[in-house]
Amino acid sequence: MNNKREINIRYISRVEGQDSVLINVRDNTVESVLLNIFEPPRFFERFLIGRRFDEVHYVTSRICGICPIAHVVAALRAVENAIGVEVDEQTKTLRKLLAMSGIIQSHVLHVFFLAAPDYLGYPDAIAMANDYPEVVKKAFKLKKLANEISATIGGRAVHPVSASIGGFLSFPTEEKLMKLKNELIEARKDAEETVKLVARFSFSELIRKQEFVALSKPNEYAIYDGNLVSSEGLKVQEKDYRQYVEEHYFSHSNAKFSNLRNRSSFMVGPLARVNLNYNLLNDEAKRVAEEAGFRVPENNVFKATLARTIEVVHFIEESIKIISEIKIKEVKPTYSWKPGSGIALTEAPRGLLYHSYKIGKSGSVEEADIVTPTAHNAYNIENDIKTIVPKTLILKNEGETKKVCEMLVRAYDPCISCSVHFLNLNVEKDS
Amino acid sequence: MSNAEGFILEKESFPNLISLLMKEADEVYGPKEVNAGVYDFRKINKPEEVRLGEVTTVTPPLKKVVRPPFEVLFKFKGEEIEVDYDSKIRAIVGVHPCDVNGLKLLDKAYSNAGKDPYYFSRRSNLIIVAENCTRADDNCFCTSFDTGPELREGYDLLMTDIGNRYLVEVGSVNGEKLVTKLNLPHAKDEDLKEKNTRINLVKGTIRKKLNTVNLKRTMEGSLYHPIWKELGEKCLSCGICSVVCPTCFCFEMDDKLNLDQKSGVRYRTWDSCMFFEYSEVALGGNFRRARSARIRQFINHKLNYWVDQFGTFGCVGCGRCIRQCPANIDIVEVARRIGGS
Amino acid sequence: MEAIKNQYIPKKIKIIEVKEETKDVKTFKFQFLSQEENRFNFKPGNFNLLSKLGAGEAAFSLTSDSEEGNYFENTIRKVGRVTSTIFNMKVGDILGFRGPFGNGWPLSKAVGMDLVLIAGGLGLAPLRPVIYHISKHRSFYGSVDILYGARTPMDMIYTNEFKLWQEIPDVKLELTVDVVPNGVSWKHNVGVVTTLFKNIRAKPDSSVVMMCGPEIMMKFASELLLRMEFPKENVYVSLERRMRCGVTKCGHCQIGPKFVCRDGPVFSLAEIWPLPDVIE
Amino acid sequence: MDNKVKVGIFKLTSCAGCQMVIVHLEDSLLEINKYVSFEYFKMATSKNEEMQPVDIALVEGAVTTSEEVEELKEIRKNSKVLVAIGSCATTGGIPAMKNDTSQVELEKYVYKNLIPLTSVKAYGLNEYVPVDAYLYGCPIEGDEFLQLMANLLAGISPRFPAPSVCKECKIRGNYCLLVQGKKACLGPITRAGCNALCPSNGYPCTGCRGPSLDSNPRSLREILLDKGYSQEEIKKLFKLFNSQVSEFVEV
Ligand SMILES: Cc1cc2nc3c(=O)[nH]c(=O)nc-3n(C[C@H](O)[C@H](O)[C@H](O)COP(=O)(O)OP(=O)(O)OC[C@H]3O[C@@H](n4cnc5c(N)ncnc54)[C@H](O)[C@@H]3O)c2cc1C
Ligand code: SF4
Ligand code: SF4
Ligand code: SF4
Repeated sequence: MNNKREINIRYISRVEGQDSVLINVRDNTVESVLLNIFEPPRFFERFLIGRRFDEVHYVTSRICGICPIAHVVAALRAVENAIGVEVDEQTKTLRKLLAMSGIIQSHVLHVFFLAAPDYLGYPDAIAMANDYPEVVKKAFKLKKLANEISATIGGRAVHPVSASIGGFLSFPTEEKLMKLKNELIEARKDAEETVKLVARFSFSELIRKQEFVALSKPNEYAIYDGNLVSSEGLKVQEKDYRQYVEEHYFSHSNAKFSNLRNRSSFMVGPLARVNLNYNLLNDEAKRVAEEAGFRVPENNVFKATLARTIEVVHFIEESIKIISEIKIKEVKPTYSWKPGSGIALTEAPRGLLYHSYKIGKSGSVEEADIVTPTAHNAYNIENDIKTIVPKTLILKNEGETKKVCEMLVRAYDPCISCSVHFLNLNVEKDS
Repeated sequence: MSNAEGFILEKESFPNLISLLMKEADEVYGPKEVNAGVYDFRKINKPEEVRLGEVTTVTPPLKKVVRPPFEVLFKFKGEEIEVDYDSKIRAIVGVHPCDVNGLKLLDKAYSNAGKDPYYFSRRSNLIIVAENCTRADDNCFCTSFDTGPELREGYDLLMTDIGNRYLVEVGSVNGEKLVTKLNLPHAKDEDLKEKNTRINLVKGTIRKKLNTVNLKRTMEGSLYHPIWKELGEKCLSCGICSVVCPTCFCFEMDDKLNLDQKSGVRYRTWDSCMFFEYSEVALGGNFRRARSARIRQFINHKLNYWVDQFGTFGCVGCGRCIRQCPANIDIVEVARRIGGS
Repeated sequence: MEAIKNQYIPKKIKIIEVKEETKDVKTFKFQFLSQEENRFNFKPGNFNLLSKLGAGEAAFSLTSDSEEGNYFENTIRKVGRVTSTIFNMKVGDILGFRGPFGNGWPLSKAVGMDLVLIAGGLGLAPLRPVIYHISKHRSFYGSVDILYGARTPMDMIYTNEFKLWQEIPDVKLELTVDVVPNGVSWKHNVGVVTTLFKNIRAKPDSSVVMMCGPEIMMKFASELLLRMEFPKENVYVSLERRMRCGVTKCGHCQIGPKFVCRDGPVFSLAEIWPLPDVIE
Repeated sequence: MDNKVKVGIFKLTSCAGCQMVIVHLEDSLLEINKYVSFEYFKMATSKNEEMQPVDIALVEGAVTTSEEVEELKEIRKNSKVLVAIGSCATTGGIPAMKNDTSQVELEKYVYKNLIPLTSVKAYGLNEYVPVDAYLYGCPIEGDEFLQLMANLLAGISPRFPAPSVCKECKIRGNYCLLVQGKKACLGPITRAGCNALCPSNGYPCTGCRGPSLDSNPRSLREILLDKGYSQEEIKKLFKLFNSQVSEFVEV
């Protein structure tokens, strides 16, 4: 027999190494969990150095083809903060609409392509299509709509181009927006049904005392900007981020791990957002949440998937609102700039995203620092695994342990490309 | 057919003309402002969108409508072929004289050795409402080929801006019908005079001149002129010049296959002698491998070979290739240098 | 719209025979699906376009006997997309046909004159109908010299017909190759095709030369022929250019003011020499 | 089921954007699935445990580590047709930007404490294995992907002509960013196929599809110098996606 591992194409995600989880077990207790997770900015921070400030968003988009919009928006805001450019309300609104479409798209993909096959027992959504054609069709339709919004506002769904420093370089036509609005209205029902479908999944349970972190604003469900708040009462202004969030490195991983200063790991992402900003969800989202039996604070990590579906309902409703109200003025960005440093925090589909730049006198980047949602979550995932492995070990079944761990990691959706079968679980039993 | 007498359309009534055309035709095209100060022909949805009186647009409108950049020749399914001719009626408003003359040249190219059925099914359903130029820019040189700023034929209606009104001249039965439907009053002698004054005024502003006397002979003798090497170094091979030229007619043909692997389309798309692949043959051979050979072909085709092929120069002096060339290559300047004057 | 003949629509043909010539050259015999079209005639030197719907279309010389009404042949070298696709097809498969196109060789002008046929590699394909024609109308022409060169003996096409050709009265076939690989026996000349020119029997002032092959070969051969005092007007070459439409619209095949698909592919040197653009 | 063509989609160092373009082909995915079985497709399926031979391997990403070199060779060995998809796989793309900086310096900047990495210079696939076909762009075009699949399934070699981006830009009737806007647009020297997406949205072409055939970067550099761009800025622009492309780098 072939040794499976030898011919396995190890899944190399956006890290120059291998993703794996190494768990050392001695006498049925977990000694250590080493999560070797990817490092999102493949030296991006270095090769941004020397590039002009108006290229930064275009380049950082390429950090992630799954949530490029989040990187574009964060980079634009951080650079604008650095060079002292203020954008108008229309730009902010369009960027929010763009960001929402990115989140909807990513959530739908997660729910239908990862979670649903998992919970319904299929290798993938395409295989699932044979038995659940309607579900898959609905998913495709929602995702396509989200992509169309991204492409209409941003010029392209993957790696958008028209959002720029100071504003937008091109604008959607009224016709196109109306068409999207109608499709969004039609999509309401599908989104609501998605919540119901997911609410019926039999979620595993992992309840562990942990700190949720998300952006927050007084009058809106924050994704574009805001203060950093946590379930443990943290309240931090954007510019003070680095004073509160630290990064550390483990020798077993190429990734950076984040923790709150003097505290432990924390969780970002849809579950954190819904938990912290529940009151700011629109009525439709609240209603479906209630109907699905979702109560805040929801501490079961696995329910992040349900939180995603609630957000989809929320953002569809918000998008309809924006499109109904907006009257687009085609103004091309004009601005003057000065050197300086700036930071931006935004909510990517998977949670808090941090970009920070220093722009020099010639207009080129002198320093760059990026922390992705997955980097924010990595340490917390490790801590979660530490908690859940002893419970599942009772099952005395390595396969089962592995599966639960994978589903746990997928609940974080560290990045869709990496979250399917990226676990090479090594249980080293020392007897 | 042409009628010397004219009609008057008040500027404020211009939208009526567009509305009428929208009724008469399936599609109406006209110049729109696509960017501050930049005009291009687009489909018109509302009369107000049309912007007359501006200088030449980015792309040649008639070529684009009659020979679309991407055109399906036929669909196939297995071995069966299905042809669909586009016979929509299209009205196109505000076309400049050089472009109408460009279309006349395209007509020649597409009736060479048999008429092209796709081209002529669109062509014969075209309503052309042209506009005489009352403005020109530094790169217009239509006077050199007598293709502007005043149009003499090839239109259904011809408008000239004479102040707060347009002088409308009729060039075809279709045009006459339009004028009747709009119930336009006849023009007076002074309106016609005003037109001539204005056109002469524009003529005076066109300073770019290509000397066409002996031009073909000069070009024939230029094949080994050092200028081509120099241009080959400057030219980007981007092909902008030929895309924006109203008379460039070359195309590439290929198939697009559907996922079922049986059905698909055969299409044609604009091509250009400026592109390397255009002149590639089997096993990597290429008969215009050097950029210098390609730009020599482009310019000689316009100013030399066209005369043999179709009895007239292949240029109408619209100046687009000059305006749009990122490398500042100027066909007039090239001809001037070759002619040694 | 008045009915305009649509010259872009291929007619259906089917493969009735496939013959392997060399490693990458095959000769395909075709018949039209619709019987009445099988009466079709062409002139030696004409070419046609073959379509495989989905893969595209390409130009090929008609290589069979032009007076044979029941079938026609193309000899195809596998070089790219269309040709590789056709290469994999077999008897019974359907293709699309457009043509015949082009002017053809000046056979009527050559009546009463000596003939020199010069071919390099696949360039023999468009000359094969000329040889068929000569064999049927032998008395019309004087002496016939056929000079054929290829890279190696294995690259020669129509080899099993050579004997028949040599049996035609007063036809001389001279062969040459650039290289003879080890282990291959070769009784004929070695060297480029111009090394055979000393054997030409035809008198320059009363003969017609018909030549097809790689352009670079034709360039050297033409220069030599002109030096041997063959008049420009009587030296004919068949040129290959990229071709899309076949009906003078797509522009690809232009050489100066000439369209190869209509004014060619056969040109006298007087018309086009020196070529403004040579295939390199 | 079994006469379906086996396809694997593999990922080396990349952002997964090209795979996302495939995932986003909602309208066609189910149809593709009629003819194809995806044996490897990390983004979409979890049935890929070990390397089985496939008919078509689509490989995204640049080769940036010695492990990836081995992996790529393994993929090549196990596939009949190997297609490079996206800038990273065709030319090294964005990941190859790192090649200009020494490895140690890169690592120092991003990882404050050095850990052992097996990172090598980043290249496109054809640096290490023969590649049968290419899909260009960052990201690839969905339509070209469908054309590629249809052709490969039919056993026809795919053809993607390479005129300049300007051809498509002009067809769309855009005003030229380079001529009128004085912006550094790489359209004139970049391979078409994107329908001039960036310039049509007001953003200058960055050359993500690699050079058009016989492009003339040298002349474009002169033009840009003339418009006031510095040699350094031009170098950076040319190198954004094409730091391993000799046509661009020589300039
Ligand atoms: C008048 C004429 C007669 C010909 N006679 C024969 C013949 O008898 N036998 C034969 O095998 N070949 C002949 N050819 C050449 C043949 O047309 C090309 O080899 C063929 O078109 C290549 O097509 P492809 O799709 O297989 O190659 P492609 O996949 O297109 O690529 C191969 C190369 O050929 C170039 N090419 C593409 N189309 C053409 C074209 N139409 N003409 C020339 N080059 C092209 C491509 O740019 C590329 O460089 C003839 C060509 C002409 C113009
Ligand atoms: S537009 Fe200018 S640079 Fe471009 S191909 Fe034409 S002549 Fe050359
Ligand atoms: S060659 Fe240039 S000036 Fe002449 S018609 Fe064409 S684009 Fe206009
Ligand atoms: S904007 Fe760029 S792609 Fe478009 S024509 Fe100008 S240089 Fe070419």
